[in-house]
Amino acid sequence: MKKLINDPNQVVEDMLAGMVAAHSNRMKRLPNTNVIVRKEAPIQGKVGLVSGGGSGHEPSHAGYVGKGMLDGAVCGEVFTSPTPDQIFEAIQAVDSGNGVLLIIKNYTGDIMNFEMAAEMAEAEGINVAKVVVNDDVAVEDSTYTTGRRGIAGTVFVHKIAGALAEKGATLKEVEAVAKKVVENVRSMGMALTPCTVPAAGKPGFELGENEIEIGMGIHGEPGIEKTQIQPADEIAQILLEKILDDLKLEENDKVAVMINGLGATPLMELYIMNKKVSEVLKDKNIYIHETFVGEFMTSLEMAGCSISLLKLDDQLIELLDAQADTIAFKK
Amino acid sequence: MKKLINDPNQVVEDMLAGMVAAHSNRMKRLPNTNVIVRKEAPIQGKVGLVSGGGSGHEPSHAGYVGKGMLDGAVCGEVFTSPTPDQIFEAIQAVDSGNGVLLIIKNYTGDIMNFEMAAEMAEAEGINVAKVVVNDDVAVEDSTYTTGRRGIAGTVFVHKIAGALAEKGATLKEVEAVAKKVVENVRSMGMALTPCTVPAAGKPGFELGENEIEIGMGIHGEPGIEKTQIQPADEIAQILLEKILDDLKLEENDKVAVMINGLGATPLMELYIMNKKVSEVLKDKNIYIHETFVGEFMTSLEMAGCSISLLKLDDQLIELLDAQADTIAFKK
Amino acid sequence: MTFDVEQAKKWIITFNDKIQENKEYLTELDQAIGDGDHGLNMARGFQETVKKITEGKYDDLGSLFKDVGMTLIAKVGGASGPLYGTAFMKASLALKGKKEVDIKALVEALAASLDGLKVRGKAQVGDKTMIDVWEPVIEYMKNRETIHSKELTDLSKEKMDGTKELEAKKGRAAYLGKRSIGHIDPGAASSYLLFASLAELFEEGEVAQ
Amino acid sequence: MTFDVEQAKKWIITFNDKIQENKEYLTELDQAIGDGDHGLNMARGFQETVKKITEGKYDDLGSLFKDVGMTLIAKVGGASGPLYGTAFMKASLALKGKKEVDIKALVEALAASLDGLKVRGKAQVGDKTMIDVWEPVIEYMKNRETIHSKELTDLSKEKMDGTKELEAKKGRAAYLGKRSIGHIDPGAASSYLLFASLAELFEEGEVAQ
Ligand SMILES: Nc1ncnc2c1ncn2[C@@H]1O[C@H](COP(=O)(O)OP(=O)(O)O)[C@@H](O)[C@H]1O
Ligand SMILES: Nc1ncnc2c1ncn2[C@@H]1O[C@H](COP(=O)(O)OP(=O)(O)O)[C@@H](O)[C@H]1O
Ligand SMILES: [Mg+2]
Ligand SMILES: [Mg+2]
Ligand SMILES: [Mg+2]
Ligand SMILES: [Mg+2]
Repeated sequence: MKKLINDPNQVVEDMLAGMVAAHSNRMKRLPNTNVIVRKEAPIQGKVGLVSGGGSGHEPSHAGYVGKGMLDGAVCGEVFTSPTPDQIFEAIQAVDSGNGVLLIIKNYTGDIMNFEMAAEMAEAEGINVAKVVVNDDVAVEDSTYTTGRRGIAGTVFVHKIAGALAEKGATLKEVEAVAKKVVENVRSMGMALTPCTVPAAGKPGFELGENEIEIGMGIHGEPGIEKTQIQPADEIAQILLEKILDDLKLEENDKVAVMINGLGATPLMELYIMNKKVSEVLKDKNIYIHETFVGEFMTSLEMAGCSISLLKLDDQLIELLDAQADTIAFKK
Repeated sequence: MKKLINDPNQVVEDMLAGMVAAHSNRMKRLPNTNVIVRKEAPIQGKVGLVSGGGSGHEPSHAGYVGKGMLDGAVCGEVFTSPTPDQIFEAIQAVDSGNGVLLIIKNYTGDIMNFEMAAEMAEAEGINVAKVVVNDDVAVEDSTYTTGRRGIAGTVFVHKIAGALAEKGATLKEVEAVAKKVVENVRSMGMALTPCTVPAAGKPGFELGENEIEIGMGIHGEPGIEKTQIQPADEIAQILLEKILDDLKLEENDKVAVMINGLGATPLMELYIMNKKVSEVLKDKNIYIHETFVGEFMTSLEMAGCSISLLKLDDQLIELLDAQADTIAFKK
Repeated sequence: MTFDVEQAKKWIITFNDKIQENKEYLTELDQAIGDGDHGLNMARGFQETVKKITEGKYDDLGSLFKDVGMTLIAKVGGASGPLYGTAFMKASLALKGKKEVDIKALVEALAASLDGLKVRGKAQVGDKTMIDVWEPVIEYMKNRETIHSKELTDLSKEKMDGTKELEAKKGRAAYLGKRSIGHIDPGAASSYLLFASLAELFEEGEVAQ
Repeated sequence: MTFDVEQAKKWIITFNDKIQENKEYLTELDQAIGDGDHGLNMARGFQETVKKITEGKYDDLGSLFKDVGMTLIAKVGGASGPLYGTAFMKASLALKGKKEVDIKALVEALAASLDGLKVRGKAQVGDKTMIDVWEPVIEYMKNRETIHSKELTDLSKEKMDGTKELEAKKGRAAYLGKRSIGHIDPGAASSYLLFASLAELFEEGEVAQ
């Protein structure tokens, strides 16, 4: 394991210190926590938005703290959901009396920890709503199991719910639009290489010289199948087909596209993926309102990518286009 | 070699197609070239800025095409300077009669190709000025040799010269401020892993299990020395010391800091590097005006980073803070 | 035999020793069907817990287990943090104010833990989680006149091994569907260590209820 | 012997064959002290060049070499594109309008190429570049009454090998300083192939000026 770190058990601590040092004009860290909030939090008259999860997905989520997106991000250990007390601190710090929306990715740990935090906040009289993002179509959606994972599509929830909150909407309204995004966003990823959790010291899984994993999770959770490496065009088509099957788009529908790098994938390769994605959508007469290409939800130094499609209506378009001023997402 | 590509010889072509598909609202590709220019180019009354170089450094340089930065970017083959005819096309496309500044990184190939293009442009009566960026302190500066390489500091030249051009300054003025940036910016990088040029099919160099290369170039050119992996704090210190030795900062000087990922380095690790960088500068009473952390000038999927410091005066601060609206850099 | 604060501490300390020893093993189990942090999570959480309880002075089992539960909730994260945390919080409620209890009361407290686990995680026996160890083990302890140390260990181990054949329905392994079959569930493995540590307390081999 | 359009084409075609054969070797040389693209650059450029000139009809050497130079300039990039491109452009000027020339005139044209190279790249003998092959080879050809095919090949090879001991002062290898010593310069290696291809034209073994 070769990494630019000091101590495998201090990576989150050191990262947060470096992040706050870099962006102290925008964000602050709550003392003795791994919670990042907007510098001017809590913002009067505004619903607070809190997201979070394990670290190792940077810029998710602290990179989206700022005007028009999140008010707070709770950073767990690497790939490990943050604990309820930390989430509770974030909720308290961003609540201005208008309530707080928790944006949770659908993992057992995240759900349980955020739920416990919500119970703590409610006990303190803070109004809390929750939205669970489950955009990963690689996983069967079933009420008998955990259901789908939340992956890169989460960033669209931050963006759109954040934009509505910034306009002064109520918690109910912000929650409703967040749920609308969840209903309309689908993603799927694939990996070329594994990644190594610093404290574990070795890769989370193995892939052969010419092997890739289709449907990979963002923590190295196995996907649908291992296959031989294929041309980018074919990989794009596999991911896109699964997404389109599920999202049921029709001609003239409008979408936003996100081509997300998992950490070690050159931007060059993401653009090569987008070539095919844009061609397929054009062929189907689906109108691309905007395409986002870059690293939005990573898995440490995993090589690979995910594709997300968000089906848009007029409200979502307006909110997607609205101003945002965060480290990792500016409009 | 496992990459998200179709054909190793088509990567630049496919990338540009995917890029233009993603960002057609901002940029266009000149027909039958690998030149990207602002959608509304040429911009009347404005000096044009053209940069370029080999591909594989994305988002450099096409990612900086847009308001407040570049007017055009010329994309060569992977790690290979673009050819004069392509550069000439870019110059012609962005010149509105106010002349064009070429921002060149100091590599023999780049210099020769840009010079030949400048000769072609001058023969057509276009006013051309050139600035050569040579910020890499890993390389001895000597008049007998090629001199220093141009690396991530180049992005500051785009930003600041671009801001002045946007204000309507003359070619002479834009050239002068670009040269001022070059005089005041220093960088140095290091690599944890090599990268593979797609058409070459194998890594450009080798590093042992625990080996790193200090002073690495952005095309895999060897650096100063190979050493064993060290804690991030020590690596940060090694790079910073070389930069500070050369830049000769004094107490109360103001700087901008860039912590640049080479492609496969998680943002987490870049922030860990910044922790030490910010501490060292604070200790020396050097004032950090702004810190940029992310991927600005990459080397395909190389793991590693570079640090750049730009010494600022009031003019540079004003221009660094000015509005910029490009894919990869927004202010 | 009775169960007092000292024995409770010894249980947690023994469990922590086993967790630290098996940190890599648990992480490997989790790498196969999860995200590879279960060993790290448990090791971090119980290290802190042992630090906390060896520093603290406790007059009753309830306050000891409360510190265990709170430390786990605050230090572990992931799925196992709220689960183990909830388990000890529930036991703490059941043992509030108790300096020492007989085994029957301890088993009742652990039954409350199991209920808490099931409410928190919504998993049932057969879902390939730690519940597949907890539920049969609590059943065994409830229904026996005497608890054999070896029987307790063997049963937990057997139930842990039994998760191998199951298809995961809850937790991160559920994303694998059928591909989760053939691997032991990491949380079941740590739960086996928990009950094996308890069994070690029952040195004499048999414990009358 | 005279040098005409057909022979010039043959020279370029032979050179291209050698480049394609040695593409990996040249790239490896460049990986050691450069950026690992010299073989790719040359192979791409000369492939295009051969395509261009086999399709084209040429009445004179000047227009043939002009197409060679222009194609290289437009298709290679990097350092080698402008350099080889300039070399052929300069030769093209010297041979403008000439259907065929004697070897003396060819050598004069190549001397003009060398001058062009030196102006473009500002390198001298000893800087560990292609100049270390070009300059002594042109010198040799200029001063001989007859050119031995084998002598020409051997000399270019010797000069190429000689770059191994040098410390690079120009081009990308210069960044390595002393660490460039011990490696053959890739541009010197491709230049050796260029002159070895020329030598093959001089089949009879000796060519009178
Ligand atoms: N819903 C649930 N109910 C009971 N146990 C669960 C549930 N979800 C997960 N687990 C247990 O938690 C273990 C995983 O814990 P851990 O790896 O620490 O957390 P995470 O899955 O968040 O990384 C699983 O092996 C399983 O035994
Ligand atoms: N200034 C120069 N003068 C003459 N030859 C040079 C000069 N700089 C580089 N070269 C030659 O070019 C070769 C490298 O070409 P190539 O790898 O294609 O370009 P790049 O260095 O841009 O990647 C070197 O091996 C050297 O022989
Ligand atoms: Mg986890
Ligand atoms: Mg090159
Ligand atoms: Mg886990
Ligand atoms: Mg080269």
